[in-house]
Amino acid sequence: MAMLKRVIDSDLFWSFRQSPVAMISAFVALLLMLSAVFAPLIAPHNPFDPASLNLMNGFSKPMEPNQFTQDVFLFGTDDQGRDVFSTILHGMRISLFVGFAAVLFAMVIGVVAGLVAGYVGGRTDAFIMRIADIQLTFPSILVAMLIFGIAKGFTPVDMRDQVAIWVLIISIGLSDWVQFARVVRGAALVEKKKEYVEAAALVGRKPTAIIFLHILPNVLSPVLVIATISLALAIIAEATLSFLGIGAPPTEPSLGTLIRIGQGYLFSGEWWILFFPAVTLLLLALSVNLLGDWLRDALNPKLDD
Amino acid sequence: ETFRWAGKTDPQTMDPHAVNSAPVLGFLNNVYEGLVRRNKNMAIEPALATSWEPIGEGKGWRFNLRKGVKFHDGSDFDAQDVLFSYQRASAEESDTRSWFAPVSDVKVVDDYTIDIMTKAPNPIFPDSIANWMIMDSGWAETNNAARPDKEKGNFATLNANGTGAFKLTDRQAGLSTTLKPFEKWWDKAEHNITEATFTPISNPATAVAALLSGEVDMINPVPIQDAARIDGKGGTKVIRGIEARVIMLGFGHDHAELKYTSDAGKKNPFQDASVREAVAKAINVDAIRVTIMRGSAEAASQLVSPAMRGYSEANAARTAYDPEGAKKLLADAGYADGFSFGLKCPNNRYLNDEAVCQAVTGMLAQIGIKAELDAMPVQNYWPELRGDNYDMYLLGWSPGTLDHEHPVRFLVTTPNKEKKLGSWNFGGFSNARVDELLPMIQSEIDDKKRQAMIDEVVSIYQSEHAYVPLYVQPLVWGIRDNVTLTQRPDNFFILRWARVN
Amino acid sequence: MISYILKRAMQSVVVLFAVGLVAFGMFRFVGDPIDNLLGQERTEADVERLRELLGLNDPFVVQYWNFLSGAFQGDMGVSYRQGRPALEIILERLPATLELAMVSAALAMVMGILLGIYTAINRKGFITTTILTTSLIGVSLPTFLIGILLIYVFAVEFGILPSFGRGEVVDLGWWKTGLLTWSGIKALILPAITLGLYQMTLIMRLVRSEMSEILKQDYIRFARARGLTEKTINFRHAVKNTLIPVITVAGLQIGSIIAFSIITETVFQWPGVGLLFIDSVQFVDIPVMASYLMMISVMFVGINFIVDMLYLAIDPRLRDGKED
Amino acid sequence: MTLLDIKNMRVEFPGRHGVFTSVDDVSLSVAEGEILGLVGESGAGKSTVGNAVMGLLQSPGKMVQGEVLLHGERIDQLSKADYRCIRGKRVAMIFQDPMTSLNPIETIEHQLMETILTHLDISREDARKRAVDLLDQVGIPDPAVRIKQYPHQFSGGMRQRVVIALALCVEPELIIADEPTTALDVTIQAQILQLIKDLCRDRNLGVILVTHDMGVIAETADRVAVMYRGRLIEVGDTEQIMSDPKEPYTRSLIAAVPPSNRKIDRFPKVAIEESDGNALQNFDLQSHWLGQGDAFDTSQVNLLEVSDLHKRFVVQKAFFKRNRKYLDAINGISFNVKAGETFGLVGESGSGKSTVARVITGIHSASGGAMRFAGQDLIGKEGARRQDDLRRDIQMVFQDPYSSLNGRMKVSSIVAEPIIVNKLASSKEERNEVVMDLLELVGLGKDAARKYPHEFSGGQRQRISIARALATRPRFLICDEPTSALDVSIQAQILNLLKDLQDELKLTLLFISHDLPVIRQMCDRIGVMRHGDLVEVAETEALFEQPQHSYSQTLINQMPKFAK
Ligand SMILES: Nc1ncnc2c1ncn2[C@@H]1O[C@H](COP(=O)(O)OP(=O)(O)OP(=O)(O)O)[C@@H](O)[C@H]1O
Ligand SMILES: Nc1ncnc2c1ncn2[C@@H]1O[C@H](COP(=O)(O)OP(=O)(O)OP(=O)(O)O)[C@@H](O)[C@H]1O
Ligand SMILES: [Mg+2]
Ligand SMILES: [Mg+2]
Ligand code: NI
Repeated sequence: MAMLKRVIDSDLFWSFRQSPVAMISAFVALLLMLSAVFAPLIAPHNPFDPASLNLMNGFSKPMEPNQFTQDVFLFGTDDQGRDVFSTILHGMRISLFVGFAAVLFAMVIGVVAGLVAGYVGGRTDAFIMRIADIQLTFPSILVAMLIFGIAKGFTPVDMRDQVAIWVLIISIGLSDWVQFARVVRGAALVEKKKEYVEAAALVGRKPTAIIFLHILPNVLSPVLVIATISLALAIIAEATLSFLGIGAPPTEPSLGTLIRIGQGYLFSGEWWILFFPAVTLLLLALSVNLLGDWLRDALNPKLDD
Repeated sequence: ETFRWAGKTDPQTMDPHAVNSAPVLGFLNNVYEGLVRRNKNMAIEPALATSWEPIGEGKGWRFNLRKGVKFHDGSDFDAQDVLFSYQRASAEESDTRSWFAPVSDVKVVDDYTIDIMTKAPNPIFPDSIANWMIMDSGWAETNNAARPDKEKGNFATLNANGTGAFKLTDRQAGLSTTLKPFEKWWDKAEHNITEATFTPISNPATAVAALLSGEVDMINPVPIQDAARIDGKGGTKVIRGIEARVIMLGFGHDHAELKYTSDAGKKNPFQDASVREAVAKAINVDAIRVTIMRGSAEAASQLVSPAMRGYSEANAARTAYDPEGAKKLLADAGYADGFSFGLKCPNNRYLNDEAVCQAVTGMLAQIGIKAELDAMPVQNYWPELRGDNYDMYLLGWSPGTLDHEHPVRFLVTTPNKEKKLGSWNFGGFSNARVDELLPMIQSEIDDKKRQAMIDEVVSIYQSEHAYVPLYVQPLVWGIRDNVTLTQRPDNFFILRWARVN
Repeated sequence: MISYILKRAMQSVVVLFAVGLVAFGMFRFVGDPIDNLLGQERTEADVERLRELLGLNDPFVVQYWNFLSGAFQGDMGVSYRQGRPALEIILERLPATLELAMVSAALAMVMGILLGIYTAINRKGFITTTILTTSLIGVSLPTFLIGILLIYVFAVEFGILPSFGRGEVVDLGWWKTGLLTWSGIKALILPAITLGLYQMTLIMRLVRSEMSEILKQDYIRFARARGLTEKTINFRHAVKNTLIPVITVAGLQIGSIIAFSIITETVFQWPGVGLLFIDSVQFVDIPVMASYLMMISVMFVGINFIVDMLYLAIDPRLRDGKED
Repeated sequence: MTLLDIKNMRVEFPGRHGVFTSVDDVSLSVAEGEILGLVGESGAGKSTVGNAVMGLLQSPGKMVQGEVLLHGERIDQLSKADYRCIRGKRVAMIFQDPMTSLNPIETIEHQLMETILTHLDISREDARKRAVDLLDQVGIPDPAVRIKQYPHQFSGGMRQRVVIALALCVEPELIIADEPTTALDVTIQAQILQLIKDLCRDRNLGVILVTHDMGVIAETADRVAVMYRGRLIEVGDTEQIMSDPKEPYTRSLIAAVPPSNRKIDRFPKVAIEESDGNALQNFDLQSHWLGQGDAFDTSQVNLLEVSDLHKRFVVQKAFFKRNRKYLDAINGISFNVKAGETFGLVGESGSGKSTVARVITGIHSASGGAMRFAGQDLIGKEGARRQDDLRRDIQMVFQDPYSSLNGRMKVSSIVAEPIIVNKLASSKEERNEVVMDLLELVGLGKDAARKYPHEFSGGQRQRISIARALATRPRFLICDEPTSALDVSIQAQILNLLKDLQDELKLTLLFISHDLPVIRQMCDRIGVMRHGDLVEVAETEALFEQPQHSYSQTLINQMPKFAK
């Protein structure tokens, strides 16, 4: 209760209430997330249960009875006869989890590495940045294959599915952290020369505290830009990696995989297989980015316009 | 007329003996020629040999060579080139070596006659060498390419000197390959092409766009779902056919235990023929055909399509779709509550392979057995199969010899390293009678007797449900309206039959 | 300066070794090249022979060592797929990618910075909101989709731009350029846009966010008090102060455009190294992948070095180090 | 003819906690050739008036009422582009905070030249010449070399002079000089003021001179306006205001000016009739948190011993050592600070005072020499290498308060930080209490706690910085121009507090200032610096009465006289 009151009292919440864009975005993002969480309750079908699928329902048009079975689907069906609407809801669970977790993972590693490299400098900096160089060399596909290969050696067969999702998160995260690290390092190099950092050191702040309490807030805006923009990318990357056989099985398509499947029907007239998932992803990305924009401004006390 | 066409993969080499793969052989058929060639109906017809006949009661075959044939560089074709090409194509470095496994000796009789002796009577030998291409011995030797070199490459990897209707004028590996008609070709040209360029376009959607926008005259393949659109739009059309490739499900016959899912470690139900039959009954091939394949495919009852030699008319009936029957079979076999297992599937090897596997998963789920689908790109797929990491898998087979003996040899006979048998029989299906019949089929000259033996093999593998054949893969090419060409079931595009109007 | 460069060069050598080691550790998991090299009628013996020949049976450290010792003599191995020296193939493909990368990077930088400045100065308003939202579409949809849609509109429907390839190229001897022919330039447009869209949005948003902050600084207010033109203030004072994160990201992005423009190159069948790379992965062409990764790591080391140097050029405060 | 007319100006800063009226109903005018002194309480709205005239109020600030007329033409409603034509060319402003007014990544030369070239149609060569010339006029030594440097390589006073030079670039009609000489020593200050006076006389330009320094007002201004709490309370001739102020606030302000000719025990307090939150409350140090720290051990005679200290900056890097260019900011100085005393450091702007402070606190490393604090060696203990208690003992008030405050932290967190780090409060509640109390001690009031640094006036920021330094309960406090932006009344309050602390806790002070009257009141002994050398160290009275070194003599003589 006290927490809630603190939140409502905070400047952040106040500036949130001032911004209609932020409120709408938050509403959309929340709606999407909740519908993902409660997908089993909301979705009219369970697309992940192969036994419930009827292949003859395949390629049903939205809101039109299927030519063989006469079933009607809100957003139509895909090639397997899966209800697109239900699949979006179910698929979002994987996509959102992997997307957010991967970005978070990349962000945490990247920001910490970047701050340490930038603030400490010298050998530490060289060491971290050369690791970054090595990481940059490897595209996420290869990283994923490596991690997947190693993970496979360690996990019992019936655990593969649970492990797969972490493999996805780690591989996507690993190929993204460098971007954060280098940007943060660049900013930290500039910030650490400023007098307020010297002042903080003077009152006795330890380097870790200076890094996280003083420098971090001042380098956060580019981090937020990259993080919010990478979300959609991570969701798409998940689909790519799943295609390589690394992530979720094809019988449980994520939002990204659904888009990938839909791309195959771009010329053939079954537009709905691509359209609805793509719009969902777009809405998600838009709301998260606009929310990010707001947050960035709100965290900057000077930008109160 | 200039002609531009696009395919999914670039032929990786211009050396006709280095790699035994469809993209390479298909392409080089336009540049090189063999002793025999296939006509528009896949039948054998004379090429560099004008005629051939068996000699010495199954000891071998005599080929009478065509006179006055010139290679693209102007040198003459004679028996020495055939002998050289034999040595080259059967060398250890050659990927085409297996074609010559039945051959015991090759003798030059005179400049234009050559005898190929076989270890045992071999009725289909001329058929099996339709893709054996003849190279000029002098050219190969002067250019240090007397043997194919797959590892390091040599002159013949990037250059070609055949006797075919077209000569290679420009080769940019992976980007484009240009052919021009060979004026001194021995045969009468049917085409009206003055220059032809092949470009690999790996992304199917791009290829479709290129066709629609008129940047290429022909694409192969067309994604099945886009066929309707290409047909519908003025200026382009689709030609369809049935490919030689049969898509089937395979089982881990020799696995004692299930390998995947929570049931891992339990007894492998697929060792029971009635469970395999249940699988066959559970699959609604028609539904797959109508939706995923858009009506283009044809249901398959055996491991070859009806167009192939040795197709068993006697066993043309496919196990009917009967989920109730399947459930009953399962119950009788003691699996009334079903079980779960791992299904491996490639996702970029066959047309809509992953979608088919998903459909299969759904259909199997309806009879109560739960497949956990694991789909992956083909480069990871084969090692998985070789490593026995599956309970059930998807496989497509296209007989290189266009003969039923081919899949029997590779897929049905008991694997045997020494005899080089059953090398793609991953599940280790084994039947003594089949093993016994194969050599007999191979050496039987009388077509009737041979067919009878094949029929027996088919009835064995059908009743055992060694594999569950699903359908014959469709062949869908897209062309511009003003192009005429011939589509052959082996999916080879033969440029000399193409005309641009 | 020179000692700094030497130090970096030393570090790069270590990086290269590490890259090679990781790479060869990875190759075990990318699939088996044998299946692509041998046809379906191959025998077990063939497989075994070829494995032995290619050294695939060796532990990866040995494979790595063999590669290294070859590389030391300038031999990066021969492509399994094409039977030609891997390095030769890469160098042959590089111009196409470099041209595409440079054009799209230039596009992304110019547009990104300009739009970033515009939206930073005019923080609210219809145009800003429109730019900010529509640009997001470019990063929310898969590159593949954007590429295909562009092809569909401009190649299929309007028929004004080619749908694939690089157009006509002019051979300058050491460099094949598509920039000198009309068809080459036309072929470049769609891939460059597809590739640059993401970078443009990223750079735009970075510039905007950094610049909004800078514009609130006192020295900007003082610059106004001095009567400087808005142009000078925005383009000189403000932009230059936002540059550090922007060039960092730009460097990384240029690097990854060159290295991994896989999807764009595949969609447009652009004959560059990205396409080569994905082909190699599919073909498990280990020598090409290995040499390729080596080249990429050299490139990234180089780019990041340049970026670090640019930091010093931009911000004098970073110049005075510890030495005194 | 009136040059500038401000009519009924009202400036508001809307915020989450309501609208803050910073300037309320202010009307002012400046005639051509006239210098109008603007004085008043810190935070009264002086800078805001200047900013409003320039049309450069910090958002969300807005001039909600009133008019600004230049030569009878209204300018406050001009379009952006038209306003730009006025700024710099017709009206120039010297910002109060010189440290943050310069673009950190451009050379001084660049910034001067672009300003000149924007307004004057002359060649680049001439512009460069003019730029060097301007630097010379504001007393920057070696201008041709210095002009190539970046702002961070300049001392506080030098940057202030650069800002002045920038304002003088094109000889405007009106100059708004917001505390232009706060960081300058008396000689340079005199030189700058003379320069402004000359300009007024020769070019007939008008000046609004915002300052807290009554001596400066007395010597320079023609008329004086007094602001208090956003309102203009009194305007009149300098003579009249100085000798016969009408308003009680003005009276108390003038009464509070510390005498320069004798030493008194405490600074005179300001007694304002209206009592309110910001006014000083009497407090008992004994029972106060600040007083609860252990009194320091003063058995040692010398708390700080500095001998032959050197600090050299590399101003131009090169691979070969011989090509490098150095600047010796401290050139071998030695002095001791006795426990419990106040040691003053005065001297030319740019002579190395701040550098000495930074070397002692370990922000910069020394290039040579020895330093001992309470017997412990300080050399080699920079930054994180310094032990916690040692670091806590030595604290500093930065010369530039604004850049030493983290702009993303609220004032409450800034002041609380040292308490948290050094665990000086037992509970969160106690901590908050102490923070509030400290803020009140420096005259900021509780509301300040939830604001960010940019929402304050220059003097207010300086007080935040002081509050933070006090929050460590230091043993040795270095004050680098701690009161340069404070009006005399607040200055008195703060300096008295320091003195109290010294008396009760034996706090030792190193006091850097250019303000000689303040120095005289505060210090026991004084060191005079020039060009990196310590030219003289003497007892305070001895120095003021009989300066030995010639530079000391000049300094004492130049002290602005404000006779009461
Ligand atoms: N950006 C801002 N947001 C909110 N309040 C502000 C802002 N800028 C100034 N103020 C408030 O306006 C009042 C007047 O500030 P101003 O800077 O004009 O004071 P000043 O008279 O120049 O004081 P000083 O002598 O200390 O510089 C102060 O109380 C300050 O807190
Ligand atoms: N980081 C630096 N790099 C180069 N030179 C510097 C640096 N910091 C200070 N200096 C130079 O050192 C000299 C002394 O500067 P310092 O700041 O100590 O002067 P100061 O006595 O405090 O002057 P002021 O009263 O103007 O603040 C100046 O000439 C200044 O330009
Ligand atoms: Mg002020
Ligand atoms: Mg100073
Ligand atoms: Ni002063």
